Amino acid sequence: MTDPLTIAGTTLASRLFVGTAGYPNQQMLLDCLETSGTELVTVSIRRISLEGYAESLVDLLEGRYRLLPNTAGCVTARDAILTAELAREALQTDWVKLELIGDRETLYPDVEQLVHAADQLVRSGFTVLPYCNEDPVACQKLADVGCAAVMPLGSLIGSGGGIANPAAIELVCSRSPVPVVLDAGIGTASDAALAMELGCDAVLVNTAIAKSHDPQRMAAAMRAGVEAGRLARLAGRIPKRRFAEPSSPQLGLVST
Amino acid sequence: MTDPLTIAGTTLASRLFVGTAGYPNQQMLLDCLETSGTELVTVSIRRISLEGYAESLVDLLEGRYRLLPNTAGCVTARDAILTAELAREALQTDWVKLELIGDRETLYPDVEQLVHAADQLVRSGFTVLPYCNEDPVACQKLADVGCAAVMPLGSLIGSGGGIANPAAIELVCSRSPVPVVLDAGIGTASDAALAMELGCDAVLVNTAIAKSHDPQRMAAAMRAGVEAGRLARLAGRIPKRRFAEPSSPQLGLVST
Amino acid sequence: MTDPLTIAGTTLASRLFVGTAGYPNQQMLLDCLETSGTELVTVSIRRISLEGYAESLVDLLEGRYRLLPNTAGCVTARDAILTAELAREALQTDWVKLELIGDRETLYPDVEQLVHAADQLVRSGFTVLPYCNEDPVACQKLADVGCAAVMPLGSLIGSGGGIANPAAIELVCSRSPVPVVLDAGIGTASDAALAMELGCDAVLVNTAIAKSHDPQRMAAAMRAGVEAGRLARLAGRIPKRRFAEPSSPQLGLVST
Amino acid sequence: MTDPLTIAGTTLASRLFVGTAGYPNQQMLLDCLETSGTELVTVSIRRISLEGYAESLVDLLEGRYRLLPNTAGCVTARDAILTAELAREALQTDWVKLELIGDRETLYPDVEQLVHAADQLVRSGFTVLPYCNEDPVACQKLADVGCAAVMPLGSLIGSGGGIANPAAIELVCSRSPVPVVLDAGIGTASDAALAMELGCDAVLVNTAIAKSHDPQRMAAAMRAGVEAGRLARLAGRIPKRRFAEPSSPQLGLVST
Amino acid sequence: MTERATMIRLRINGVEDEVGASTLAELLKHQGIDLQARFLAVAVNGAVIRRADWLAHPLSPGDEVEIVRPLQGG
Amino acid sequence: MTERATMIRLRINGVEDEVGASTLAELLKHQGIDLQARFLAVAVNGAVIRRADWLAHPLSPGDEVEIVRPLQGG
Amino acid sequence: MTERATMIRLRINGVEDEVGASTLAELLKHQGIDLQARFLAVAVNGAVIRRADWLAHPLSPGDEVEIVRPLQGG
Amino acid sequence: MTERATMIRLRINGVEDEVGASTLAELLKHQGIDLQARFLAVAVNGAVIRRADWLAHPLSPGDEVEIVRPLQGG
Repeated sequence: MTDPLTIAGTTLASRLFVGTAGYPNQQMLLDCLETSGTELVTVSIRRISLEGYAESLVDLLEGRYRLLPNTAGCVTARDAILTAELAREALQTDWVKLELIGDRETLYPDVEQLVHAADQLVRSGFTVLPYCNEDPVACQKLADVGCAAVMPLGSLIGSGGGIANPAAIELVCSRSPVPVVLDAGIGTASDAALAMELGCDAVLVNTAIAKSHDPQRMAAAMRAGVEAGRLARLAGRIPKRRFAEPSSPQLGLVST
Repeated sequence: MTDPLTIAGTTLASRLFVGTAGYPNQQMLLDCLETSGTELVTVSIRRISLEGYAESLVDLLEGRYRLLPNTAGCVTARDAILTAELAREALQTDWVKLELIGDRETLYPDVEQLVHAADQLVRSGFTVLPYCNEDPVACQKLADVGCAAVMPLGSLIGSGGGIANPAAIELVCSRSPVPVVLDAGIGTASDAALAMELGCDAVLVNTAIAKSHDPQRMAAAMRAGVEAGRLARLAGRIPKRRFAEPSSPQLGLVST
Repeated sequence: MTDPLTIAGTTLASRLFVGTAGYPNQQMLLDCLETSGTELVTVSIRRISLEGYAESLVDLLEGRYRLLPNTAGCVTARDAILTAELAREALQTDWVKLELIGDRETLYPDVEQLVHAADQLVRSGFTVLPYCNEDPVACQKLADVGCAAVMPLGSLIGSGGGIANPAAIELVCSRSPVPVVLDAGIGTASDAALAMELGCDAVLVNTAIAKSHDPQRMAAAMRAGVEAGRLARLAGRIPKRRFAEPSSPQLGLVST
Repeated sequence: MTDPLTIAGTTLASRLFVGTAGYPNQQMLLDCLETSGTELVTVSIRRISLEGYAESLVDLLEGRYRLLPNTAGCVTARDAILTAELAREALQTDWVKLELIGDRETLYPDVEQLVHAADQLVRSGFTVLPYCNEDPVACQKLADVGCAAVMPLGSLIGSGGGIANPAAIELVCSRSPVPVVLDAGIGTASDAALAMELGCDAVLVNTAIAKSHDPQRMAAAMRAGVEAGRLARLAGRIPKRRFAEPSSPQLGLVST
Repeated sequence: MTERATMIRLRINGVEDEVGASTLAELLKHQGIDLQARFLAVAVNGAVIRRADWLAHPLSPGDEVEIVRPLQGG
Repeated sequence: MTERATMIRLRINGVEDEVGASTLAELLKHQGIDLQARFLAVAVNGAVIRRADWLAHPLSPGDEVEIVRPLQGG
Repeated sequence: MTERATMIRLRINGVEDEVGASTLAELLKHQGIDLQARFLAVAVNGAVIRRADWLAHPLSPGDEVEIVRPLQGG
Repeated sequence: MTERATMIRLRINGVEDEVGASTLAELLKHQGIDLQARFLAVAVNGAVIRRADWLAHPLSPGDEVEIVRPLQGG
């Protein structure tokens, strides 16, 4: 299939982005990434342990995947911006998944601060992909300040709740001038397929793979789910009808 | 992937069954079947036109696909049984998708008659796959009389309504002693994936492919959707939670 | 409001039927019935304890409520019919809520046997209200054999799952020649309202009231919910639209 | 029932707020308000027609209902604030339903501007009830700047789409320090009941009543629906279970 | 019961028992049931015996007797 | 068909017709059907007549004949 | 209005107009508005002018005047 | 480090410490960090100090130093 996604001039053959946290072990992570077919994986930026420096996960990922550092956990624009700048220095990438959490318990984004932080980062040369909510006005503002994509949540981070508000996601997709990446809440493959059918350009999955009973198989499931949903979107689904419509011919029945 | 489905001793590598009606043209049908990866396709049995005999669709399908004749449109056990017997003679197969319609407008099955007709056909040596509803007791009875599988509806035939009652389908799957094939109502790829995640062993799709704007691409979508859902089912999804759960590490955040 | 329901020639001012099982105590049951405004309550028929005979619940209900004995728990037509006949003798009513369970774990009805038992009971002069599923063909058959109403399940008995398949309930209601009483699964007041909006003529509630933290208040809630749904059904709801439609005038805005 | 709602020190016996736009005629509006039992009705503020001045709707409402002027249609904080100030002068009330639309087509709120405008209005002595989205962080900010309540949308204004994201509304309700009034999207009585069950303190309805086939009856339905949902919330619903739970006694069945 | 009552084996509400009762009425009294109690119903061998017939209805060895009353139900 | 063929009334695929055919094979030929054509099936009076029996199977007045083949189906 | 009223250009409810009015009260009268009418509100250049100040409030060329009242609303 | 290194109080990754380091490079070495290690990034007082400047960047008492690297993340 040749149906690449382009974000900020970069072409990605896979529309599945994968998070790297919470896998049973590092080998499983690597196997899952391989199986998923992803080309873009997220990492966090964290203070080094002062007890010493161990080999980084990134040594294993570098060169094989495009890295998308996040600002997970940041609650102020200032911390998020500094984290983004440190990420740029550490990873030599100007891409950042901008997270600005408004509430530590729900990890729901603070869209007001998000727009301001995104604005500043764009001005500083970053390619910003903000984790936001399914608010079409907020998504428009994020695009207006120059974000390369928007990443609305399906449901709360790590909840596996799927897409809680399909109508809103569809609305965001139908109006967004930049690619829409469904972030957060994907619990299983049909959620990923649905996201793509609603018009999302890509899907980011982490917990649903990492915490599955069989992560590698779930990675394969998500890969297939994203592909299924994307193909269905492109193919154009039949409308929903309230009534039945026979598929087999209605004439010529055997009748005794 | 080696995860074959066995029905009545026959092993099928693909868990997607495809109907052959309603495609824009015959070549499109053949392309869709090829793309779908299916091994089992449904046909109807109809009186020949008395004006003459044309080459049959079946000449094109034979040898490439296992054929599953249906009794679509039959409203009496007698007609359904005779249609099954004619199908056996015509196609030299004892497999039959048994349809017994209780209402011509909704094409809803008549499960009471269905159980009796299935019973008779099983006694006559047929391998019976009945189109039924998502009634766990009816499905159990169909298995009890010897059906090789049960084929509950997701929603009304041709409606594209998806899976109207996921809890009931899940219940049927959890208790059925024979394979469960989701029949009717699939509208898009995520529906197919969801069916498999709920525990269905296979999915039958016709209208959603045939009437899509791009049938061949939708065939590919359905193939991927079934695979996605099956893999997710096998992998074991994360539980749904009402609350958020951070994926990135919670310690070591940059904090100014 | 004068919008009575007529079943088998009997007029009921309240469209809420209430079950009498599982309340914290008998006084609470009586208070709940009073608050609910119901006129029809269900009872079971059970073997007397051989240790002796205590005053019956029915002594308290008699004269205040029409009693609807059920055949709950019966798994054979024979037992259900005998239970109905004993109920008629004990309560001097020919009304019966006919339950014929096909599976002890899910308490799902056995519609095949149900139709046969209903047929026999109707012939014996009973007014039969069968607990069935949301199968429009089965409901039609039950009406055809002379049932006075049909009582499809919303979801499994006692599950509080609400109306699992609204489209099917709506379909049953749109085609049923006899009143439709939503039975089983109601968990809260909005479920009852939705049932009525889908076209049900009445709702039967038991566990949702009896096991609520505050049963009497939930009885009031159910009463209001049934009334709300019935009024909304009669009023005719606005269609669902995918787009917004301003309510306030669009002209004459203050604009600086 | 004595279960009043208090907003900004004002006690309201009815938890149903009603909009005054779009009724077939003025008498119907008055009848609907009467039937609904509401105590708080919304009005817009519009430029007078320069052709002359007609008797105002408000002459009819004054003294019977508390008036809540809105800033419907405003797309800038400046216009919304001026409209609020004009409303205060015209109606001698400092209550305002603050609407700040971010998109004229969807009428979706612009929460970023909303927070700023609300902040200013609160500082100017207004009692601000902002129309917002189901974003718990935005709702918290609105409360933080001193809003007297928050009014998240159920779905798009006038769409009748009901509550598109119940989990988010429930989340907002569970965390909001001020009353939550469900605004926009209510299509029928069960929507209103559900809103209250999710924890909303009140519901605002306009189009669903005004554009119903029988507005007055729908007004009664909404009144009952709000009451039903509120009672159910207070009573405490039974949990949803995946399995059945018999209501009738399991012992002592007749068994032949 | 008088001493003349012959003991017969019955199945009463699913339980085998041997009682000295030759009619349904005698059986009910033997079970401690007030014959005037309302809302009772009785079946023997799958057929309801109306209250008016309790006195006369003879019992035979092996009879299956169901004695029921209404209880709470859903 | 020879001139000796007697005309009989049949119901063929639901339509009354009078044809000069005394066996099923003759009828099929009369309908223009290639007896070797694959995927055909025929029933007379509700019973399938296997292909091997077409030649021998006699037709009687009033027989109901179903001649079918597979078509597209869902 | 007297003949002494000078004509000034205003923007009234978004529409440019030239009127002979030197105070807000004069403008309102000129527009045919009853100054005692309830539920009216007026702003000039974005600031609400309270009813008590209508008589005294002078108008200047280019003033933007908003005259509003409540209407049906949701 | 030579014995001449003066001890200064810094806040390193949120923790107050007193170290004998006058440049960022010295501090990193003191923390046991390989200056060639890839994927490291450092900020002082909220401003990222590029790797090329670590050697020259002087530390002052009270400086807030952040030393980070990429980890797993979602």
